[in-house]
Amino acid sequence: MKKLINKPEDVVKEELEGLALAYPDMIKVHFDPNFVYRADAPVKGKVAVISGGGSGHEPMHGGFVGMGMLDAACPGQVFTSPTPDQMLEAAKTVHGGAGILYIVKNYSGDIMNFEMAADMARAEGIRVLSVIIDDDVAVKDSLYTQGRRGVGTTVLAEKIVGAAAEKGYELKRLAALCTKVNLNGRSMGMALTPCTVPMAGKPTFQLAEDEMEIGIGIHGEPGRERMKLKTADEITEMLALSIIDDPPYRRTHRIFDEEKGEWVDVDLESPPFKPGDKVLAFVNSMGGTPLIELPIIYRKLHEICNKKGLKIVRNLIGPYITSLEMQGCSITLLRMDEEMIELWDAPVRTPGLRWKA
Amino acid sequence: MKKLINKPEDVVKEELEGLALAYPDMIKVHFDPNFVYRADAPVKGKVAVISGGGSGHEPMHGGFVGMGMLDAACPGQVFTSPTPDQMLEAAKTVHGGAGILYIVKNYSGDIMNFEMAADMARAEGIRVLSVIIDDDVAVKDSLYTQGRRGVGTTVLAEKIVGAAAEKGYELKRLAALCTKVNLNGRSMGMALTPCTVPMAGKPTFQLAEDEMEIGIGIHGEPGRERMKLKTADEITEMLALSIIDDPPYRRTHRIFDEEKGEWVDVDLESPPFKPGDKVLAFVNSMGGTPLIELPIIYRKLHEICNKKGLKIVRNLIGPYITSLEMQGCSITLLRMDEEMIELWDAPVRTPGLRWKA
Amino acid sequence: MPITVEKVKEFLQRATEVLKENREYLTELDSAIGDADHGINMDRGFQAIMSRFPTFEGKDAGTILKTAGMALVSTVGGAGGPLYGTAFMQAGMALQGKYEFTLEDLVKALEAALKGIMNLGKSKPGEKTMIDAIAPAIEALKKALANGADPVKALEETTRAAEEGMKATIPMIAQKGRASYLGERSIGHQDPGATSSYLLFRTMLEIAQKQGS
Amino acid sequence: MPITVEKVKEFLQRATEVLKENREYLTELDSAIGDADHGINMDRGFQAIMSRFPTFEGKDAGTILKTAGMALVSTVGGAGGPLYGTAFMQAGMALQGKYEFTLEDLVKALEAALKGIMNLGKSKPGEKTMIDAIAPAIEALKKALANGADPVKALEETTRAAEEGMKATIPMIAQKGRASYLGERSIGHQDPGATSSYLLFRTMLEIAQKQGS
Ligand SMILES: Nc1ncnc2c1ncn2[C@@H]1O[C@H](COP(=O)(O)OP(=O)(O)O)[C@@H](O)[C@H]1O
Ligand SMILES: Nc1ncnc2c1ncn2[C@@H]1O[C@H](COP(=O)(O)OP(=O)(O)O)[C@@H](O)[C@H]1O
Ligand SMILES: [Mg+2]
Ligand SMILES: [Mg+2]
Ligand SMILES: [Mg+2]
Ligand SMILES: [Mg+2]
Repeated sequence: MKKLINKPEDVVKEELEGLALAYPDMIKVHFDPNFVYRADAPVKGKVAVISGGGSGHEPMHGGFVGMGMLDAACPGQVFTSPTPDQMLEAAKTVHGGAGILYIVKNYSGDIMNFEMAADMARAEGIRVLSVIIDDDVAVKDSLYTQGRRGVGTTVLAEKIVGAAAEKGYELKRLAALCTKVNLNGRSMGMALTPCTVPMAGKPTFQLAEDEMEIGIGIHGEPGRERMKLKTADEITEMLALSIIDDPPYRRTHRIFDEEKGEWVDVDLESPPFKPGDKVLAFVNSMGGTPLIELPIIYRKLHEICNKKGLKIVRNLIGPYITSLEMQGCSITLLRMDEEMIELWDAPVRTPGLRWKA
Repeated sequence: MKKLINKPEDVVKEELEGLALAYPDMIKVHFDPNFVYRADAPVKGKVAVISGGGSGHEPMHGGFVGMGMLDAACPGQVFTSPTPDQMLEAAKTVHGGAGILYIVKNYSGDIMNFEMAADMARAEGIRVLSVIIDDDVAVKDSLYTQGRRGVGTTVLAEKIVGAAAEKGYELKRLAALCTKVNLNGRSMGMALTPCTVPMAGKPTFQLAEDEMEIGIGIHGEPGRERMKLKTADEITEMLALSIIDDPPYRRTHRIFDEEKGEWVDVDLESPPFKPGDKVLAFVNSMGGTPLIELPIIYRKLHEICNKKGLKIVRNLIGPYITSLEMQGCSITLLRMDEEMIELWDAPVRTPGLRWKA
Repeated sequence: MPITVEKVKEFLQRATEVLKENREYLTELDSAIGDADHGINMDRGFQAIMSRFPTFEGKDAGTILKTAGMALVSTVGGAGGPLYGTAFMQAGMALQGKYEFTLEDLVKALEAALKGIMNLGKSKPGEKTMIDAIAPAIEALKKALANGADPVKALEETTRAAEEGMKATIPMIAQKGRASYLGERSIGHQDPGATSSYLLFRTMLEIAQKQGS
Repeated sequence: MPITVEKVKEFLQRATEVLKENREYLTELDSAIGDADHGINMDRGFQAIMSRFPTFEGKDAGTILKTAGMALVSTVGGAGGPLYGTAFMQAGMALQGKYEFTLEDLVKALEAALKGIMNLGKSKPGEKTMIDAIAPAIEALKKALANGADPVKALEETTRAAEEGMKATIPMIAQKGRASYLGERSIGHQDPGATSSYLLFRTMLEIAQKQGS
């Protein structure tokens, strides 16, 4: 294992220390429990948006804390969901009186820990809603699995919802917006190489020199299918068509019903893409892919979207939701409406995403 | 070789096609000869800033074209200097009537090709000055080598000089500013892994599982010294101290004397860092390093600068001048004065660097 | 002979050792069908329990187990953290106030733990999870007690059932947790959570055997 | 017997083949002490010369070599592009207007080429570059002609000197180009540029030998 680290067990702590030193004008860091939060928190009267998840996906989520995006991010150990006390303390720290929205990626660990945290926060009198992101079309059915994983759409949701919170959306409207983003986003990823969790010391899977994994998540876990290496154009086509031709996707989410005061199951459906749709196209590096390769992917994606009648109205290209040093990429398409476009364009100032501010 | 590419010989062309499709509001791309240029070029009355070099260092340089930074960038093949006709055509395209500044990294190939291009542009009646960036302290003497390579300071020079051009600096003042940036910047890099030029198909060097290369450039070439792997703190210390304790560095640059109408040799000296200096600290990923590792480096760098009496007033952390998928990092320290700080903070809007716009 | 609070503490100490010894093994299992952290997570969690040890002084078994559960919840993360955390907290609730308890009490505590896991994880036997080791182990314990087996004998059967349950996860298709994303490719691999559960039962037996001797 | 413009074209064609054959070899040499592109660069450059071939029809040797040099400058890049490009352009200038020329003219053309390289590269013999193959080759050619050697014999000695010069780069410390950054570590490796220069001289000989037969 070759890494620019000191002791494997100190990676997350030292990363957070570095973040705090580097961006004091944007963020602060709390240790034990660990969370990153806006330097100007709490912002009075604004809903606070909090996300979190395992570390190793930088810049997500800690790099997305700041004006126009997250109020706080709770990093777990590498690829391990954070614990409820992190989310609880973060909520207490950034709560500006207008409630908290948790944005949760659909992994059993994240779901359970965030649910516990939400219950604990509510017990302390803080209004909390959570929205689950589950956009990974590599997971086909929701009946015999945990359902689809939360991947690329998470980044886009954090930007759009963060902008809306900044604009003054109240909690329920914000949760509805976040759900809309989730239902309209779809992603799929692939890997050319595995990655190594510092504490584990060796790669989570092995790939031969002529093999790749299709349908990977973001935790260095193996994908759905292993196949012979293909060209960038073929890979882009596989990912893009899996996304564009994905049928309506139904699943049940457990959400908190504030009227009833309890968790209830709701059925949700993601409508498929159709010609005429406006989309945001997000080409993401898994972390170790040379940046010269991303425009090559984008070029083909653009051609495919054109052919399928999808109009790319915005894009994002770069390493934003990564798996350590994994080589590979993921594609996310998010159907956009005017509200989402306007929120996407709004100023943002975080260590990992910044414009107009 | 595992890459997200189609044919190795098409990598640069397809990357440029993708860039053009992705950022039509910022840049345009010209093919045969290849160059990336500002969508709103030529900007009347503004000095046009042009850089260029081999590809494989993305986002540099093509990703730094846009408002507040470069007017054009000329990408060569991967790790191969561009040809004079690229720089000449780029100059003719973006020339706004106030002359051209070429920012050239100190590699024999880049120097020769840019010199030829400058002569050709002058022959066509365009005023051209060039400034050479040579900031790599891994190269000790300038007497028995090509002198120091141009590395991290290039990115900072392009930002600062780009902002000054935007503000209306005239050509000579701009060249003087660029020289000031170069004389006050120092860098050093290291690699944990090599990288593979697509056309070559195999890594340029081999490293054992417990080895690293110190003092590498950015072209996948071996470094000055191979040694046993060390911790992030030890590596940071080695790089930072090589930079901070570097003695005055003298060398001769060939620059164009407009009065005499010919190339003349000038002696230049970089003053060493001293306690009380304000610096910009730039922690750069060589491309394949997980982003979680960069703040770990920054954390130690911050501590060392403190100890040495250097005050970090600005920073830049991320993959900005890369060597394909190489794992490793480089550190650049740039002594800042008020003029440079103000120019650094000025709005910039390019695919690879963006704020306040 | 009742189970004393001292045995509970001994169990937690020994389990910490056992999980440390099996850290690489569990992580290896998790790397085949998960994200290569289960051993690291469990080790971190039990280290945290050990750091709370001074506060156990004079406390009842229920309080100790609840504290242990809270330590797991707040240090493990992932799926394992809330699940094992809830399990220990629920077991603690069932043994609230007790400084000594019987094997029948243990059954109640284990049943509460299992129910906690199933509620939180929305899971049931047959989905290739820790439940596949825990559920049959509880059944075996109940059966042994009904048949009048002595404590060590009963825990031997419990452990054997946990082991069989753990091995039975090998041919299963995972339907919960990360492994479920692998679909058919999860077949042929033993579930890491079922394995750590088996190790905990084996440790229980080990403590009982010492007591016996 | 004079050298005709047809022989110049034959030389360029054959050199293109030779460089293609040695593409991996030159790149390999460049990967040891440079950036692993010299073979790729030279191949790309000579392919570009070939694509200009139709325009050579009816042109004199000087024009052809200048066109070849410009093709190299505008397609090779790196250090090799401007250096070889300038060399061919300077040689072309020396042979301006000639459809036939003597070995004495060739010496003048090669001297002009070498001077062009040294001016642009600010380099001299002994710095582990292409100059270390070219300079001794020219010396050998002059000496052979002074001694009255026949053309093939003279070019044999030229090629031998180029080869020796190329090999002599092995123990040198590089002082120009990328290899110079390696310092002492550049010792023991043959310079790629000196190698491509040797290959060009060898090709010249090959053409002369064909002519002789
Ligand atoms: N919904 C669930 N119900 C019961 N057990 C589960 C569930 N999800 C995961 N598990 C168990 O958790 C184990 C994985 O734990 P761990 O590796 O610590 O968490 P993570 O999967 O978040 O990395 C699995 O092997 C499985 O036994
Ligand atoms: N200043 C120089 N003068 C003469 N020859 C040089 C000089 N710099 C480099 N060379 C030659 O160029 C060769 C490298 O060419 P090439 O690999 O095409 O360019 P680059 O080094 O830019 O990748 C070296 O092997 C050396 O022979
Ligand atoms: Mg995990
Ligand atoms: Mg090169
Ligand atoms: Mg796991
Ligand atoms: Mg080279």
